[in-house]
Amino acid sequence: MTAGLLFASVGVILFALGVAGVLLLEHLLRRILAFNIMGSGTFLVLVGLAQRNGIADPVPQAMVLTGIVVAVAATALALALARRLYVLTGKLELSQDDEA
Amino acid sequence: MTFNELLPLAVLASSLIPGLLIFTLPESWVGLRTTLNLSGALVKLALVLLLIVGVQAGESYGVHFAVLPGLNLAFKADALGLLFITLSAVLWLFTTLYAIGYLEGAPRRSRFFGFFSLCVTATMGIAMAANLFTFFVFYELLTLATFPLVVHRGTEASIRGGMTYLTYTLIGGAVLLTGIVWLHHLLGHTDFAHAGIAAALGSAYDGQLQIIFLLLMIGVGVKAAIVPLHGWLPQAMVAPAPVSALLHAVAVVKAGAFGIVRIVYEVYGIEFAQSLDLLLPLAIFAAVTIVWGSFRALFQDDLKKRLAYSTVSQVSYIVLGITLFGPIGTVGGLVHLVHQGLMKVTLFFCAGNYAETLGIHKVSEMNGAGRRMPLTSIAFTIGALGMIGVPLTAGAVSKAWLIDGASAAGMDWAIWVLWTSSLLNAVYFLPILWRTWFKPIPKAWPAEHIVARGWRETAWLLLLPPMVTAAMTLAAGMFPNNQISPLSWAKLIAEREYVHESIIWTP
Amino acid sequence: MKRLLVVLGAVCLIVLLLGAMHDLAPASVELHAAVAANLTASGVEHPVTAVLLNFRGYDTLLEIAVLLLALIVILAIGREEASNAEATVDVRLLVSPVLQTLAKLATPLMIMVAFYLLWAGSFRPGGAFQAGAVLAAAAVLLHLAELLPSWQSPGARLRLGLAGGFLIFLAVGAGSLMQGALLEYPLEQAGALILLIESGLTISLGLILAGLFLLLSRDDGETS
Amino acid sequence: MMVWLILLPLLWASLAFMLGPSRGVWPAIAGLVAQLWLAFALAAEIVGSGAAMHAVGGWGAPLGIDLVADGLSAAMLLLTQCIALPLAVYAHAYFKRDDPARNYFWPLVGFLLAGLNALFLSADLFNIYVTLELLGLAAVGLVAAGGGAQQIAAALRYLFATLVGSGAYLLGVALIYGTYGTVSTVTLVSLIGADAPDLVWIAGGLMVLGLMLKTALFPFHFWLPPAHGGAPAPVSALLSAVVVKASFYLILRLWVGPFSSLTVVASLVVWFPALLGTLAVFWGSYQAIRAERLKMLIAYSTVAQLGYLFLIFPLLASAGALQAGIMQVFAHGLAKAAMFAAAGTLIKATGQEMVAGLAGVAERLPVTLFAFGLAGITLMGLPPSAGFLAKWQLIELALSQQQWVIAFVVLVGGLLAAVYVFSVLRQAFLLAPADSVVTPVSRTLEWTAFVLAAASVLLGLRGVELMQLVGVT
Repeated sequence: MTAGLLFASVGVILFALGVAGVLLLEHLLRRILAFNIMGSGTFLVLVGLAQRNGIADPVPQAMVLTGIVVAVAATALALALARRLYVLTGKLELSQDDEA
Repeated sequence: MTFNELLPLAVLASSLIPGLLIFTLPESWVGLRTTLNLSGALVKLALVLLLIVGVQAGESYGVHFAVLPGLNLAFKADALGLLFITLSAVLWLFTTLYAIGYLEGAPRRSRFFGFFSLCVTATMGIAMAANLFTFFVFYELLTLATFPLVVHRGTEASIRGGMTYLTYTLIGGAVLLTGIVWLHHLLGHTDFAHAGIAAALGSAYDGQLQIIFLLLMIGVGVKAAIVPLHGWLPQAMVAPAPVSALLHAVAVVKAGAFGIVRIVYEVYGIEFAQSLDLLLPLAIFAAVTIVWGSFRALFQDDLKKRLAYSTVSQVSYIVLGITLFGPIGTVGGLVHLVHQGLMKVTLFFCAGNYAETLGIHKVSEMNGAGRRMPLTSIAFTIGALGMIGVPLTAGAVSKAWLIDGASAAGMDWAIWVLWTSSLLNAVYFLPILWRTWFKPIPKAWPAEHIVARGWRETAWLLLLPPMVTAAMTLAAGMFPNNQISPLSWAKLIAEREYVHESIIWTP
Repeated sequence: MKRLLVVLGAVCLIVLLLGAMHDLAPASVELHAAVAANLTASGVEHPVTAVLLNFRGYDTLLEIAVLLLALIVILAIGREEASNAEATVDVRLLVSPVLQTLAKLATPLMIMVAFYLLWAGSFRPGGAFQAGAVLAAAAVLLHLAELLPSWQSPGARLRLGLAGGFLIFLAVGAGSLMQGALLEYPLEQAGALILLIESGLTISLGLILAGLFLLLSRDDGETS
Repeated sequence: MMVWLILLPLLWASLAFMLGPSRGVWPAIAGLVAQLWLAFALAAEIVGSGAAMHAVGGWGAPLGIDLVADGLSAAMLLLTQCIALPLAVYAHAYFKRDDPARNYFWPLVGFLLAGLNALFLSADLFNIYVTLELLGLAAVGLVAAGGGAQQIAAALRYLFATLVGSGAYLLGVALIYGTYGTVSTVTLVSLIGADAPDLVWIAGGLMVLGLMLKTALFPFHFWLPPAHGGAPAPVSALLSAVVVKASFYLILRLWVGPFSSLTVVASLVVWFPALLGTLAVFWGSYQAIRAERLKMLIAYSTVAQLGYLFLIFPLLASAGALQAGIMQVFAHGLAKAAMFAAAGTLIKATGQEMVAGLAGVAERLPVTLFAFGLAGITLMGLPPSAGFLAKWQLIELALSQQQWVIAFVVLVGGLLAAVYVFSVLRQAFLLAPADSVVTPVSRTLEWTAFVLAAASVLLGLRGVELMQLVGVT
């Protein structure tokens, strides 16, 4: 297994963990962290899989940079919403009853 | 765009444009609203007259627009369509006059007359549709435009009636659409043509065509109130009297009956329909409806409900006439399309007069009404006698042709159906007449709204329309062979539909 | 039930993907070769910067838009009125003077590093993002040392600073579109234009990233 | 020309931001007028001379990013601008001067539209990811802006859904890039064959599932009703009318584009979206019928109506399916925008959020109710309306391919729509209770909704040009 493929494999596991976390966790901060883990996993796959033969490829690297910035923006937004929810309700969870 | 293309559109526009304008008018602008209403009705009548003259001279009027590739919105004004157009245009004028009188001072009149005009526009579209697609567009438009009229009073009861109406018609519409799309898929078009278009498919498709026919008949049968699809009609009588007139005589049930005529004659072709064994089942349903409607009418004390069941029965006369394979039955059915409209509109006008003037809603309250309101009661009597089929009324003419048609087609059972129905008609109408004319006047009317002044027993706008339509009922009965009578026109249509048969006119 | 389904799905995904990623044939398109071949025409020497600001510069334009958007959303959901003065506890006493002095010393250094990173971006790892991030870090440091207050609602000049970098980028894009294609730089000006964009972005990105923090740390006045 | 459709909203969005809180309506409306003109001009050009292509930076795929405007994308652009302009006028009249949702409304809308337009034009899978995020974050921001706890909670739920959705999409893109070394959809069409490695299948599945989550297709619809039902009316209108369609458009694009050789091979796969679509039609309608709050009813109706879009996937073998899909997108887009706008006016005027509180509005707010009714006609698929044409096309296609089930779903779905539309209208036609108060509302609110509703109906009288446009590849 090349280094690139190893990165990609780890990325896949991180992605799955992250998705499960976003779906299952209650606490908003944990969900936001899980989203970041999910994102990191994706970036690892993007960089690792493309460079599995050991040749450096600047295109996925640039894509990951873009993706990181987007993830930062999304994280900031999520944090702002979570904080706002905390200010308004004193809770850092989404209640289940208003889902239906 | 040539004149012959423009004229059908102008007929549509003559009620559409006034209708849309009326929606925008403030409630208090009575004068302008009335002007728009009446000028629209008169212009339409003039345009229809132009069409009649043209069609008799052999001109053809038509226009079409592509809606989607391979799908056209197409109009034509042919002899059959004109029969319906003329009926609706004439009755629209009188119904409008009547409605103006009926709703004087009532709230929400702009909305009422707006939708009223839309209804007539939809009816014109149904009459002039040149393919099933166009027919369906206006058929559903009619449903939508009548709903606000049925629920016009805004009470819980009227809303319930409106919802029942919608439930029936929308489900019927969905079934109809299925049939139409299926047919369109098989044929690639649904254009109406003399002697039909379905026969071109070849015998491999006979099974599918039979199913499609069933779907189409359920679809239009709802509006034509064929048993067991008639449940909405007695419910919808909660609407104001002019709307009932519109539902029962001018637009809705007629649209259903007209749809059956179009589908049998110009989609399937009467001869092809006969060869697929489609006519007999339809005739049986019509017969059941005729008897069942008359039978139910017997037990209704509410005057408008009794009239509603009478409509259920009478509209199926038209259907029965069509299914009697042969030109004579056809003439009987078509002419009844017009005659039933004239008679039933008269009866509903009169029922509205009784209710508006004296507060009479029930048959049991009608004692002596003839002496208080003689003119209305004369009109009512003419309408009722016509329904029974007493000679010298329009009803007698239709019945004679229907019975002859039945015997010419060798369907003697249909004659019995017609006689039974006439007998039942007499049983539920004659007691009303007897009460009206021969029972003493009660001490007080249920609720007297309008006080008689001299010969004017009620508001003149309420009185005039039933008298005119009653007179027309008599005229159609007394001079059936006049050149402009409905009968002559029905004969002209029958001649064009039975292309393979030499026609011998007996009666 | 839900838990079981999600875990099961995640495990399936891992197994499927790991299985499928093995012995994959080499990619049929080799973009790194294309990047190398066109590097001289891109106006910069570093391949990642070339991809970010030239070959796929359009991605970057939209990405800055996303970042600016996030800032605007944070402004939009927050309260506009000033915080309740009484509710804030004076925490200045809690911050050690050592930290404050260090922060004061570090800030000029960090600004210098930012400029170096910006300049270095054209031929080695670096560029506007890294530079902006360092600038933002300086602001956060100052804020934590209580030398820079949190933001309430940005004034006109600050808004210009926040959106300026993006607008310069957009203007270059619009200008190039009128000349030919979106973000197609003329060969001889490519380097200069990219530097212009990067400089503008450094300032704006620094401000935006700092803003994300400083806006979030503002007092909503409703916490008990 | 097409690039300006992306740059213009970005420009007026940042301009509006710089002008300060609650400013920027005029740049926005001027920009939107220009965009509408551009969209029409683009459509006309494409009908005249075929699909247009723009290589960003002059590089061309696969090194650079290509923008492609074919019939499908031009139609979506046209719809978006057609809905956005009236809604912008509506929003201007809707927000009160001190409404906190108004402060950053224009910048957010600008970025939202830029994201939409960029998405419709992009022919690059990774670039599409960025546009998806731009779109998603702007939409979340609009839902949350100035709102209370419920709105914030709805926005958070929406945010997590959209992030997971685009995350799955991005993983798919990563796998595709790893396999083929390119993300250009044009290049990929020829690279992905029926013998594609398993990884590509998984990638396709991830991308489609992620996008389904963003489209709120049943059972991924859980986030939509609170978000669309809770946002201010102009926002609900914009989100329901176009934003959810963007991810549908992408699924369609991928399905008939890069993944076409896969979807042809796997004949059972086509039934998956159709099955979910069917369930969406029934479940969404059922919930809409049960809903007591007016905006919730409309939001659930969106869930149901989105279901129709997914019924076309088993029918894509004939060209007409795409046309039917786009007709439904137009019908629902225009009608739903009108309906949310009308509902916003009704709620504003009566102060009642419940369907039961609407008694008497037929008399007091006839124009608004008329708009609601016309939009309802389109949703029910009754003639004459764009919804009817879509329904006609779908049924005919289903019959011609012997897919009876689909025809049945479409017909029953229309009847179910009638149940919930008329549950509102029946209430509106009741006589007003004596104590009901209707505050006067601006005419702009009434007539913008009416214009949108009328457009959804009038399109039903003339769909030829649109179909011609969609046919351009």
